[in-house]
Amino acid sequence: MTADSSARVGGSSTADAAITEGVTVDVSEVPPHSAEFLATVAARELAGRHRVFAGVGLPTLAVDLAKRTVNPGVELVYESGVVGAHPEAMAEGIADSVLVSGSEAMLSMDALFGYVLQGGYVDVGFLGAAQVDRIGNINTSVIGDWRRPEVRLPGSGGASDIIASAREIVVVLRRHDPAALPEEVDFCTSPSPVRARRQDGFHQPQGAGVTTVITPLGVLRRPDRDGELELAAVHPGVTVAEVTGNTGWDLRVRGDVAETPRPRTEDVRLLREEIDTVRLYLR
Amino acid sequence: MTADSSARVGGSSTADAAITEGVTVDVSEVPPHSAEFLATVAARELAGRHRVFAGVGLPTLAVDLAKRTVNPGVELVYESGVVGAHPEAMAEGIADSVLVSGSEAMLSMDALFGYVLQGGYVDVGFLGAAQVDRIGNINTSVIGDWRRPEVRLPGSGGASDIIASAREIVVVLRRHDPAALPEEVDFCTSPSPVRARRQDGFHQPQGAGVTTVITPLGVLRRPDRDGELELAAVHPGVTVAEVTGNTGWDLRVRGDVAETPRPRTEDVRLLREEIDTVRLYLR
Amino acid sequence: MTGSKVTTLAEAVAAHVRDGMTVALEGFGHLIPFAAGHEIIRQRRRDLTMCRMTPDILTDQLLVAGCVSRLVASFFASGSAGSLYEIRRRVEQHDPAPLETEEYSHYGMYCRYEAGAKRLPFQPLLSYVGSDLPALNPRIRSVESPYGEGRVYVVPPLNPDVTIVHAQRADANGNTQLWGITGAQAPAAYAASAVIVTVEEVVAPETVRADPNRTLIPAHAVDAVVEVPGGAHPSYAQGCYDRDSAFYREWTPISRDRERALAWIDEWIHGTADHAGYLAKLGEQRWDGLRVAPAPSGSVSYGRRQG
Amino acid sequence: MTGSKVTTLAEAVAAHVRDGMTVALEGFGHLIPFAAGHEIIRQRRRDLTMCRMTPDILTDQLLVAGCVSRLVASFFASGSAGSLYEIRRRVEQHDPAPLETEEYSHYGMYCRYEAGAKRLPFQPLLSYVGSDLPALNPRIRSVESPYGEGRVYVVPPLNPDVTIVHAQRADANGNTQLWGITGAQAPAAYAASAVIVTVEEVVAPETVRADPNRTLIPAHAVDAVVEVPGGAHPSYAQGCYDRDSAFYREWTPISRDRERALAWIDEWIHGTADHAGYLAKLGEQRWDGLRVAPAPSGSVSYGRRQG
Repeated sequence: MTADSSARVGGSSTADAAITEGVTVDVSEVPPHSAEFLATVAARELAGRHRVFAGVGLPTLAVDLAKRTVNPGVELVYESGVVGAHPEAMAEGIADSVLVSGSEAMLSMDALFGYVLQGGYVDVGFLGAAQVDRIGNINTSVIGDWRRPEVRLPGSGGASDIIASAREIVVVLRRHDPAALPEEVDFCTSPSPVRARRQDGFHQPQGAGVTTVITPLGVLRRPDRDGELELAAVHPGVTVAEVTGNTGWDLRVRGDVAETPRPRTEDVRLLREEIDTVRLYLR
Repeated sequence: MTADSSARVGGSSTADAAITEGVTVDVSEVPPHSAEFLATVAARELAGRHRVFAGVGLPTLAVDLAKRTVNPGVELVYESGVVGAHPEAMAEGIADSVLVSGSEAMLSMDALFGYVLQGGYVDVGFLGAAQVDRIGNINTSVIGDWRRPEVRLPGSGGASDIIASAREIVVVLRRHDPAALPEEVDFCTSPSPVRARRQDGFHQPQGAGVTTVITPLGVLRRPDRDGELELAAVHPGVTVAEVTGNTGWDLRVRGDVAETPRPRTEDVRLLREEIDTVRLYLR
Repeated sequence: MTGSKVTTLAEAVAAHVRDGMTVALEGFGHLIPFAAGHEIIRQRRRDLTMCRMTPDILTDQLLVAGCVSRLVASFFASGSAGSLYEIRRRVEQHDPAPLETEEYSHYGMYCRYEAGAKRLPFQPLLSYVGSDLPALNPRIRSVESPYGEGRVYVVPPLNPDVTIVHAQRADANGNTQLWGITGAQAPAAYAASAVIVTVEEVVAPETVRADPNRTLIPAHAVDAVVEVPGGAHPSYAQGCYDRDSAFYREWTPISRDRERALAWIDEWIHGTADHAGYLAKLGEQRWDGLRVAPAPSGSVSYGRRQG
Repeated sequence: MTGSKVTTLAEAVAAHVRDGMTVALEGFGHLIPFAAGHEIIRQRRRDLTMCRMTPDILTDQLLVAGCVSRLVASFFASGSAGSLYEIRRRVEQHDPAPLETEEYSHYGMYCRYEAGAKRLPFQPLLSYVGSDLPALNPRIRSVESPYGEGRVYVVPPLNPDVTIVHAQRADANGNTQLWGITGAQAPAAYAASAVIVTVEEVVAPETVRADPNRTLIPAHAVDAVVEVPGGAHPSYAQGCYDRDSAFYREWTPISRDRERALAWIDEWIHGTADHAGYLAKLGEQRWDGLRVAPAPSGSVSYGRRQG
């Protein structure tokens, strides 16, 4: 279903089969921790999805790339109310005017969060995070004690609304270490359905929660709504032990762990020369 | 404050002082039960009011007349979402296209009922009714038992929403007899605040409920939010005894009961020749 | 969900409306989907639960034709033009059969669609305190405010199997734009499992995308798009044609006599192959009387980034 | 409530914004009322409770200037452009003073305005089950659904003393039209006791009335109308000018250094008499870089009855 799971382990120089149908193409040597690499891996997650709710930051870049490569028909939805964006330039944020001009619908925020999101129309919610834990809880609020935090993070924004109602959540992390992937988040902004279920007597959210976490080292997946994140793919040059050693819990490793296909040089070219020409996200 | 309360009893031939400032004008001899008479009396209730929510039927006619006479600045609001209507022709109903074209705002029904009405922006809700009782409960649902009614009336429409939140309610009745003005309504569609208060523990509505009932015989007023309707004015040629005898409870008569000023011939001309030229309401 | 959803009304109704379904046909005085309702009559659907804030003549006709056994509504008359006699006969005399009704105020009904669209278990509103409506309708319930201001009434979600609406225009994918009175169309569409949109005109995607704030129902909520000019007659489409008020007046005596009403259905609905046939029968002259003069909105700019 | 409400920004702020008030300045990335916020700084208001879904640079500036002691919000960063360091200093180091915050998700915050506008005691939403946010914020509570699906979280109404919004245009009475991203402006305005609208252009009533569906805030909800071209800078006004993204990037290092931020406030806000002065200081050349090419919405017709 996803590009990763169909890829072979072991540093093949042929790129993602889902894109190239077996044709050998040039692959890029950008390092796995680069924004180019992460955005390309993230973009491939959108193959075959109908409707994506893109959060602030790297997700904006990834959905732009996906629309130009693996899924030209993907419908981009933003919390600002934009539905079916057709941006003529890269969006510098989720409220950029280029997302509005030429879009298919500009809804009220009540319709966007109420009808589109709570109504169950979003297939993938695409979020950034400071921390994601074992069962897929997300922290975007504070590091440390919330009464006097070490770091005050941006907070929920739409994230805790999105996780309750999007069919699934894909997270992109720019770090992979035990602080970013702890056994349990310092603060749970956006809960896993596993954690939601512990709140007895509450109407349970329909979403499956975090199913995929893309990091600079690999791709973690949580295939079971009730389960935990496990290692599904490692990036080229990264060992399984490196990943498990940098994760804050005893990370389960799939038997069929794959190697992430490298970005095509064309993906990197698109990101650098056509999408993020101002280097807003490609820092 | 209203035209009625400043008028003298006894069939004066000078018309409504609030309109003519003492100048003698021609008055019309249309009978008090006519739509022309009722609409004119109703229109005068709108002098000095900012914002009127006009219901289906005779209220539509009355607000049109008011805007042309006693209150050109009155803002007309309709449950269809129209705010600040400037109709070029008489509206044939509350969803007529002439109310929309050239209006100041065309809101969603959620904004109209939620923001404008519940938000407390409506000064007068102007409704028709089949029955109004002693404390100002309104029935627009059924005559007889609601499980198998003798007459199935239109139901609430917006009325039970309006009565909860409009500052006050003016009702126009086309009959005055104990069936239309009973001690207690057969079915309470739109409750008086007196009845609402009996529902212990409920968040109480902000509206004062029915303050004025205009009938073919006279004008009843309920000046106190906690009180009952009492006779404030009789129409020309109608005796106090006629009104009390045709009311379904022991109607209190105000000490200062007035005689309703007749419509001006100009009011009747406007209604017939400029407003309801198709005789939709002037039946 | 891109790709054309344009189809015929006969196909759309055959595909999405089945006997026994709960069907919302919304449009508050304006843009009432008459053509679609008439097609439901032509296809002789039975036992529908009909949801409409204002049942209007359309519901009276669907009842006469035997399509509807249950009505969820908030106003049981025909705007300014009087009683709907088929509804009254059913309710007052159970003639020819009783009609089950579920009754709200306008805002209560609207809030049911809102809760349905938003998948909320309930929506609070300020109405009904002291009213007999909650006693008549056990689905109107109350909850205690956790902030200490007492109890407030709530209504449950309404999620139709199918919602049908009429609009001025849509693109082939279903991005639907309407203006004037917008009624409960958007929440009723989002609340439903399937949505049919009939429009005065199917327009190019560029036309829709030039003014995205006018799109109230995006393509993702729409299953079928049908171009049906005049599809709201005898109601109206703002800017396209006016209400046929004469027809509204004519319906009262027709509706009062069940035999006449049945004959009307036979002649005007079963006797015409489709809405184009209905309009042809209506005649060019009558249509001329409904034409409106243009009143342009004017254009605003959305802007394009330069360079 | 007819009659012109047109005034100056200095007068509008002086008349409606007083020390200690709860003030909502809404605009979701788009149409952020920067000019009005800057005027609040010029008038040296103190101890405000600031309500904004996305505090953005505007809140950082109001904090630097000492106007705000409490923040009700749902996102504490500056869109794609990184941290708001004054907010972080206040929260993390209580430097120069602690900042009380009340935190929601975006939809929670929106629903607070909705409940405020509709005078509902609470509004339910599907968020927060399993989240720590309700533990952090005791105003997020829950109620049991009376229809049997369990408990659901609710938020209470938010009713600011003043709401200030910026829009593309309004007439002198205050009928306000905006397009593009419409954010929480309409419910935030209806929820407030007083409303100031700043606009790119005060237009004739006929312009507004030609397209009534674009009016999101009618005159009856508006107390003051101020024409402030460029009033959203460095944010943007769809169709009028683009976001000054360079400024957004420049703010990060300014904000990181409190002394620099104070100097910026002195130079750019206290050092200019009004927004026209601020724009003049910004310079024609910078403004040229924000211009957008026209992208017309096209015109639709509302129709006029004939005869």
